[in-house]
Amino acid sequence: MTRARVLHAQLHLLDRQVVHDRDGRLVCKVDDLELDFDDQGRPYVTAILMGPLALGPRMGGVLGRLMEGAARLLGAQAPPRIPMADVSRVASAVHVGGDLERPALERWVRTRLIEPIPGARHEAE
Amino acid sequence: MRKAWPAVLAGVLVVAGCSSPAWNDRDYELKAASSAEAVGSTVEVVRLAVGGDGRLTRPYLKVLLTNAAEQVQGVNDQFGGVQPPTERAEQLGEQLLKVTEQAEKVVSGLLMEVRRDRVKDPSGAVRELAQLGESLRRFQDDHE
Amino acid sequence: MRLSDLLGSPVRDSSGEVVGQVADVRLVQDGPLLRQVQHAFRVAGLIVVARHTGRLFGYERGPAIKGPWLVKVLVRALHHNTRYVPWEQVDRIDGADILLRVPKRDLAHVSDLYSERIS
Amino acid sequence: MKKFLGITLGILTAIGGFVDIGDLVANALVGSRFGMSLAWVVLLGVVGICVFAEMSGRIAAVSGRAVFDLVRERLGPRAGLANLGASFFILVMTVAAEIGGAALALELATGLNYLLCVPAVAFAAWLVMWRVRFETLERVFGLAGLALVIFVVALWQLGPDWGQLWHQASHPAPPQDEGVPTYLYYAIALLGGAMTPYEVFFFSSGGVEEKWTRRDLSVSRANVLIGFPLGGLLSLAIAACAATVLLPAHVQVDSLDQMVLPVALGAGQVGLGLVILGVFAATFGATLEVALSSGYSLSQYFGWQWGKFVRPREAARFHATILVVMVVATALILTTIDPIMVTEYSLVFSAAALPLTYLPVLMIANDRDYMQDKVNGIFSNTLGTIFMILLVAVSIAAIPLMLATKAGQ
Repeated sequence: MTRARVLHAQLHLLDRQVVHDRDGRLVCKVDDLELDFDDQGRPYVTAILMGPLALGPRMGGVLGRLMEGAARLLGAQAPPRIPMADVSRVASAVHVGGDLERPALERWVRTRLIEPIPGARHEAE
Repeated sequence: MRKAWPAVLAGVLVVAGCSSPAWNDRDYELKAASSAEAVGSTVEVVRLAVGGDGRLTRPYLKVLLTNAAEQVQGVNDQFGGVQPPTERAEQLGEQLLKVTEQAEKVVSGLLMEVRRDRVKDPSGAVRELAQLGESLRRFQDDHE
Repeated sequence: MRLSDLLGSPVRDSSGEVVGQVADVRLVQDGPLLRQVQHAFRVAGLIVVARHTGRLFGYERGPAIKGPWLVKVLVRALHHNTRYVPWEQVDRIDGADILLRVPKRDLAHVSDLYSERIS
Repeated sequence: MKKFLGITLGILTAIGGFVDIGDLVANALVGSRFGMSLAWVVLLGVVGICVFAEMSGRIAAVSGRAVFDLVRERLGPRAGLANLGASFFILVMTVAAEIGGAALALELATGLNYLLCVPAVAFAAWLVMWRVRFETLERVFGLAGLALVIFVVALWQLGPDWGQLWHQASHPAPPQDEGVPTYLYYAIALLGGAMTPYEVFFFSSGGVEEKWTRRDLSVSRANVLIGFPLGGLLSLAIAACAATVLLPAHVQVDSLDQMVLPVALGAGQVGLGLVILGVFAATFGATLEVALSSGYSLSQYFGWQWGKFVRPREAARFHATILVVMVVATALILTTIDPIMVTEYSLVFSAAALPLTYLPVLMIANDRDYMQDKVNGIFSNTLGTIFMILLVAVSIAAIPLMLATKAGQ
């Protein structure tokens, strides 16, 4: 058996770009990681967390609270998560598979602001 | 149309610390010297442009003269607004304003000519501007 | 729990003396199976810095980042007594503090992680 | 020809750095006050930006990550946010100034008040960013900006005293009537202009837009080695023209119309036409470069989908950022603040933020996890370290010098 892969969480995972495998779409940053304990009481990584509710607490201070508060005001309750089982490769970016819902802000900006402008659905010329 | 410009320039000069009240003679003298420098710089630009009249387009010359006229006017308003602390300073200020107000008149006169058609007597204007520039520079050198 | 709950937490040894704070968490991919396809990344240990300020920028990993020389020397000098604490040496997490079951002098230096591997 | 078109990204990037509206006037001002005695700063700036742009281009080609990805990844969310805040503020101010600059160029061509041109310029720039392909954009405005080569021609026609220009350039000290702090202040402004962070934001993101891979490393290098020295050459030619015509007349340049005067005197009406075209193309190109950079940096910090390689609806937050920046910048410039003042201040502020951008680039260019076998060699690392020390010194000195000299008065 090959030696198990070793990563440093802060250095190799946190704040890296998350890229979708299928179409190369940029998804988010690794804003935080979710941990759980196995049956021997040792923590392991279960999911990537994203969005203001994950980044805000890490940022701390007034700005962090502001970020969290704004997200909660808009109806978010928990940060969106990507299960680690969907992670296919960790390199200069974290590659993930599976079906992902687009973030609320992206959807809102898209339908309210960008799509009404002519040409939003076309390739550039 | 460009009424805002002198105000902007004045604002900039305030920020740059030029329009604070003059505390003493020396301070006033330095303000006079830097005003002479600013007007002198503009006068020389106009001299070069008018001297090369045949090579410049009219819209360009018009823009250049408009900006120059506003600049000189701005400096004059600015310096004229500073209270001279003593009588000696007052004389100095009047001496300078005589030259800079002359410069303002010449530049705006040239602007009128260009707006109408073109500079009527380029070589005469160049001579006059050169004289103004010379006396402003001498003033600056004497009082810096 | 989140990873950020561990990062920056103060670490105390068995006698209650402050060792430093968590700068990074070492993960090894030998945890429980996730959806029967791959192993989870398990927390293998903590990298603990004595100093409150500054990041390690990856210069604790011997072979992966070598230069530039001056930056490496500066970062290493700033964090010269950085320690590695295997998870087995962690006793419990008490509020924000992480308590160890060994005394400070028994802790390994972070550079041992890599000298070990080379031999 | 195709090979030549491949380097327009470097040319456009360099134009935005060396001859955008603030630098056009700053170079002429420096030439008219200090002659060529600050030429060494431009040369230093060319070397510096080449070193770091090469690294960021190489990182983009090998790993697909652009500069602000690296800033967030290596500095973490807090220091990254500090850099983002400072950079974004500077970017918005600079977009405003560039729009103003392009409008001023139109004013010089038509005599129409520049404020009337501002909305049209801003709308045209936004439309280009919304609809035009990245390659087309970079080619059209990169090449049109080359009209500024007329400064080199004009310098020739002015028949300057080359010996004296050389004498000034080879004696790097302030002239008699200028103080050392003022001299250093302008040195920092020129270096800040040459090495503005948005050049590497734009250059590395542009590499990703063009889908560079390892095979394009030589393209990236050619872009760097041709584009930036060309920008430096233009900037020196502008200073030399001013030193030839305006320095002897004791003129201190402070506006665009004064800055193009030497060309008009040296190369006549055709020259005047070309220089106005060049100034317009350079400032319009810089508008695009800076506005896109604002979208790139914000999106890369938060991990949003960005880029013109996808349809606008796929990168909604990126395009929304650009739209908002353009609206705010237009409103700002319509308040009649002087665009040239704006960039001169922002140059100095950006000088203060330089290390926060270039340090992560230098670190990641050494990281084998990113670069595999393409990590920095001794040459890049030595130069990179020297410039890092220099930039730290500059960033500490920038703001005190600005206050001490009342912004170079």
